Amino acid sequence: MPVKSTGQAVAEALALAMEMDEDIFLAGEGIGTSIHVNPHLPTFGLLERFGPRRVRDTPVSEAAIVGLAVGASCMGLKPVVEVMFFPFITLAADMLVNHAAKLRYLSGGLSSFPLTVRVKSGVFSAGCQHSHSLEAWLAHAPGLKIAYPSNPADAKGLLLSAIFDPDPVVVVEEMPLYWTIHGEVPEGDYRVPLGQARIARQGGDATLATYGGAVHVALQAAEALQAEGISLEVIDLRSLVPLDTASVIASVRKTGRFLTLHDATRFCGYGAELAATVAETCFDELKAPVRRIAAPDIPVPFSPPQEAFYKPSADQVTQVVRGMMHAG
Amino acid sequence: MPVKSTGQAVAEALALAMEMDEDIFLAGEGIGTSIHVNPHLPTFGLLERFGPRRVRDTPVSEAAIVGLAVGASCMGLKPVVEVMFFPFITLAADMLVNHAAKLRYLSGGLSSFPLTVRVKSGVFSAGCQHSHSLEAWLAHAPGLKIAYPSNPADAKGLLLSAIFDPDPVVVVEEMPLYWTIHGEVPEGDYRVPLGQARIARQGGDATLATYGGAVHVALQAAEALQAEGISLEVIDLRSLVPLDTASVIASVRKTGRFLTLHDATRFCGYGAELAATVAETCFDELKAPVRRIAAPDIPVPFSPPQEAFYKPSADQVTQVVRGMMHAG
Amino acid sequence: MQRDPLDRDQRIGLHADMLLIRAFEDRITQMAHEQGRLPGMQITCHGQEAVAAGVVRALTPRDVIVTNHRSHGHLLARGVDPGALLAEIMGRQGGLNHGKSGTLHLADPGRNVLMTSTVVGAGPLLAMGAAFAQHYRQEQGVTCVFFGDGAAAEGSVHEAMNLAAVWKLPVLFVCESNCWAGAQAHKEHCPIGEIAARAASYNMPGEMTDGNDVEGVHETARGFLEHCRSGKGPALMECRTYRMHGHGEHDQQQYVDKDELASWAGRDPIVRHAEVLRRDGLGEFMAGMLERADQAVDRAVAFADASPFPPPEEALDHLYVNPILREG
Amino acid sequence: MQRDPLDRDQRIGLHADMLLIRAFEDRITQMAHEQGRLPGMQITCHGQEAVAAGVVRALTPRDVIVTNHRSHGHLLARGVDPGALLAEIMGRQGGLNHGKSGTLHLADPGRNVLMTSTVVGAGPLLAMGAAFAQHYRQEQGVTCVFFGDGAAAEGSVHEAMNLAAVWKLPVLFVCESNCWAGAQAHKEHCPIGEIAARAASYNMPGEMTDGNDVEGVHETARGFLEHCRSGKGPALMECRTYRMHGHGEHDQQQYVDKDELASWAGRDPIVRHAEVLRRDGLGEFMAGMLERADQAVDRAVAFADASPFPPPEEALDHLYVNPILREG
Ligand SMILES: Cc1ncc(C[n+]2csc(CCOP(=O)(O)OP(=O)(O)O)c2C)c(N)n1
Ligand SMILES: Cc1ncc(C[n+]2csc(CCOP(=O)(O)OP(=O)(O)O)c2C)c(N)n1
Ligand SMILES: [Mg+2]
Ligand SMILES: [Mg+2]
Repeated sequence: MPVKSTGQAVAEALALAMEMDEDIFLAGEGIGTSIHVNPHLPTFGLLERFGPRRVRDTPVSEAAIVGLAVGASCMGLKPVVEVMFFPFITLAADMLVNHAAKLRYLSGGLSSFPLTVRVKSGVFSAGCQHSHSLEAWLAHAPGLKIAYPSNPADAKGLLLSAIFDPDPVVVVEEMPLYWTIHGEVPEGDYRVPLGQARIARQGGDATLATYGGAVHVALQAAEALQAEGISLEVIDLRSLVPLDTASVIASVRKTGRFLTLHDATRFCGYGAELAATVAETCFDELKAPVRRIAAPDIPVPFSPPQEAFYKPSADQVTQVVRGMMHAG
Repeated sequence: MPVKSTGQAVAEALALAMEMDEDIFLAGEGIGTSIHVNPHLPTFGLLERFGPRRVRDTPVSEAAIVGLAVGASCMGLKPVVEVMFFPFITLAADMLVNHAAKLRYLSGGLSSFPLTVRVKSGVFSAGCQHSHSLEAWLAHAPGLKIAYPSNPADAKGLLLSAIFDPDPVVVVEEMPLYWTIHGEVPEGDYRVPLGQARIARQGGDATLATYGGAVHVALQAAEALQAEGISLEVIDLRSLVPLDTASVIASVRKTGRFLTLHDATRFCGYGAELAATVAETCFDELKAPVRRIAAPDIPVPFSPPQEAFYKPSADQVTQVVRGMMHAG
Repeated sequence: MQRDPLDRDQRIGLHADMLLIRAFEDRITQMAHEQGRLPGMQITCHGQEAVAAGVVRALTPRDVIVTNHRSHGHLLARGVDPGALLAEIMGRQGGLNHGKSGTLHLADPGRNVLMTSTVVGAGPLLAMGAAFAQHYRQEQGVTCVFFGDGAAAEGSVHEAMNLAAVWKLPVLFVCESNCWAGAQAHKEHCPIGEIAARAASYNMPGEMTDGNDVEGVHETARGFLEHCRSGKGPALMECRTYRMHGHGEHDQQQYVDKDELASWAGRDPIVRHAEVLRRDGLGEFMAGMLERADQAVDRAVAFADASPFPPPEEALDHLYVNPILREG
Repeated sequence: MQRDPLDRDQRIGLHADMLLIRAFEDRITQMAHEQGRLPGMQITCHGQEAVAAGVVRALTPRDVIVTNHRSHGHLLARGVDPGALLAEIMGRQGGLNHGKSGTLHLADPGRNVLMTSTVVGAGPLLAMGAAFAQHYRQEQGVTCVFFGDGAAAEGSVHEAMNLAAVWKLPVLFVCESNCWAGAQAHKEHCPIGEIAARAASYNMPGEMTDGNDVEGVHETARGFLEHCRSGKGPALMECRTYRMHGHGEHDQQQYVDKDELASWAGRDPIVRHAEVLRRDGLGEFMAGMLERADQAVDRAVAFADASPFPPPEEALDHLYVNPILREG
């Protein structure tokens, strides 16, 4: 299989989908003509290839971008729109949560909204108005599905599933992964079903559930722990809604310990849902309390050492896991 | 102490605050001249009393309403603005989350934003674009504080604390409580500090943490359980951010059982944070798994029997608690 | 533009539509005062029937309608079954949307009343998206969106008009300028006194018309629809009319000037049109029309009354095309 | 309006401001190409200096500025210390905002550069709120907000203009119309070719001016500020100019027509103004000005370089005035 960057894998999925289905178009800010010339960007080259009818640069109007997707999908198109950065999702929150997610329900099942929203997340020296991981918000909005890939193959496979899913799906793409994470990418119409987690590393002593770039931090921690004789199982959730609860629970039943990791802030973060679910379900199997590792409850600071402080590290993970091993 | 409705208690707090401090003004849709003539509504009579300079009806522009509060508070005023219904918070989400909550941090502590946003929640036969409890969103946005009163005295006391708090506070007012819940209200400048839960009912067998109208459902369940010899402690959180973790934990240490209850949907709801916190902290004391009672993960349906199905009931609570008693 | 004059059948048809709308809503008004008969609030377009009839009759079947909270007229003029409409308003199984929507989000996608949102100002964004699909597929359809004068204050309406204009999408923006937004008078939310004036800044045609003159509305709509259909982009039509029953049936209208109300009552669109028809010698064709409208409404009431409530647990249906299975 | 002509000191001052801005940003450009020297991206107003100098010099100290991502010019013209500015851009402890903001949200509330948002389109809402406070307190201040032509597509800008106009708030909306929004040309996001045309639909004065003519900008700003100060409400001033360095220093501008760029280079505001001053016999007053600007920038670099990074754990500071204590 060819090795690609995560950004290239996204671009490949978008191109393939557009080739397969004339009902698919892309829209967003700077997705066609961009201020960046970077072949690892996910819409690189698509305007040249598919033309301005199908690759549409929009004005700076996030509500309109998602509104466009809602309206067009109700007419049977399969829009794939981009909201540039996660904090700007707030500007489209009404369209996403009160419209994309609810209009089918309100119609009594008469309409459907096969739209995909891609949004870039991650921490990249731009401060808190560009970086703010709000996946827990989306996961708390019934009617949406949420994918959050950690590597090129999943980025392609989840995006293709999202695009052809008949329901609204938000795909969160962690921007730094576009160029930092490379990997083998299956060719052709490769799909990763929504709702199936992946065991990123097998282990027997504790289960860590995570997603996106944090998967790599977890794997690094697992490697370090291995040297100490602690074996950490790392689950890459891949899809946050639907959540593959069964895989998480099966793993915890095996290891007896559970922790979560994400770059989003802790309080009411997605980790709370995971921890609560495991605590409810695996009471008898747990040898130690569930633990959550997350960013502190602050906005993303700009200053580089503070930004590093914000982002959970492999060291934090090893420390917490060590503590759990002593606990029981 | 005089007995008042919850709506009257809110109105009293608003009037008192405005009398105490000329820097306080109110703004929102229909808060001055209203289509409703109902003395239990929280801004009833305030336009007549304070005049149009201080009680300002706004156009239908939620982003502008919260933007007004952000800008005016940065200049030292203490705005108290209303977003009519919870789902419309999405339209002001950028102003709330990227501005009210972050601008002080971004300024390096040079600015502050002593604003209050009142928002109406609850389920009231209007369907899912008027009813959608999003308190978990707000709680996941560092920089905000969140109060959620269940009764007239707290509605007054929390609102006064919010108004005079130097940070942005969102007060969630469950609309049906305005006229259905009456109670004694301390006179004068009565404040309930943010971050202090209230034991709404003492009990020894299990701890239920909840807030808003669900407190009354919990109390009803506790009454029913009492007849069966089960004693349920009900904690009315009153403030969701800051959360009075200490009171919750102390109660769980006493009872050994913990459950949460809210009208918001379950997945990634506020109950997940509570359950996770207790599971992390009270591992050795828990005699049964933590449990969450919440609305199913659907929008609020309109049809009356379906709306009733949506809203967690006292019966559900008693059933779950009974199950927990058998579990351990 | 030179258009064929209205023929007799068209003129009579316009009148019949208005009569049916009035008859239907008069029954709603009556039922709204029968305690417990209708869940939630009731919002009628009493006094605005000429806009609904005049515009909707100018549409072709493939044209799409997007509407809002004040939708009865649009639906009935489009030929939606009054029984299914009333059953939905009553939250019944036989309702247009199986009781999921209720009175506020009534939609009939089968008749191209494609989407209905009660989030004020959302409709124009949804319509822009639907029109994009028409444009993308090079269909001849136009999307017609009804929104209030108050809605025009929302940012979403600006974004929709701007994008529709930049991309030359076939949207007919119809502003039902009924002098009120809730309890707020037009001049309190609109600094220039009309919405149509904005059209120029989007480089699209716009016009203020007499919304109580059904034939005039119809003519204007036909002209603008031709414009939209010919690939020249959107148009904005503002219909000056009056909301005779207040915001909803619960609105006592204390804040409304009695003389103003009386003066608009004197311009009732149905009475006016009846006079015009009689003047033009068409009086005989109106014979029996009122009775037929009433009978249609009688049948609707019978149908709706006979329709059961949907089973509570069917509240779980219709959210996703591919449902998510969740434990808990 | 009849205003005193600009005196010599004012004209020289305008020039000095532009030179300082240019010198500061030229250094930023240089440093941006030294790997690792400046964290994050760098956005300059190279070519737009006349807008910053011309408008800001027209303000009184009590007037308030709200700015955006392209803020260096506004800050420097306001007299903000270049050292603290650069230190902030570098994420240092001695920065304006202690490294919390970084390059994108630079604010100096002490000099009434009150708020800075990099959420495109947010500034006008914040400004409307600040102006409300000035109006409420019957101060003589005006709030001046700088925003881009691209920003004008956001709904927030509409809401801000509409509310400011309805309430006659003293806001000067300054649109820096620099022909681009990211990689999108003006005509791709603005159907009528100018933003100023919208003023009419809000019933406020508006004008397109030559943004590369510093004295013209200054005169126009003075006129509009008088309007705002006299209680007549907001005004909209659009300055046609050009973004010479692309969106940011990382932008290679492949999408920009080279001739267009060259033609605007020929209209450089500093060169033009120098010619005007020389023509008017004021050449001698420019002697040493460039050197002084460079020296100020040298001092700024020395200060910023000497300033340490803030301690990582101080990332936790500055969020709340009354901090929230959290375990975990
Ligand atoms: C975003 C949003 N804000 C507020 C409301 C509450 N609301 C419902 S109708 C209405 C007034 C709308 O006025 P207008 O647009 O003129 O329509 P009309 O009711 O006059 O037909 C308001 C404020 C809402 N439904 N949605
Ligand atoms: C809400 C939002 N959407 C998108 C962006 C990304 N972005 C930053 S600057 C910019 C272009 C803004 O253009 P304009 O308003 O004309 O300002 P200019 O950069 O030309 O000064 C965009 C799209 C953003 N910061 N905020
Ligand atoms: Mg209206
Ligand atoms: Mg620009």
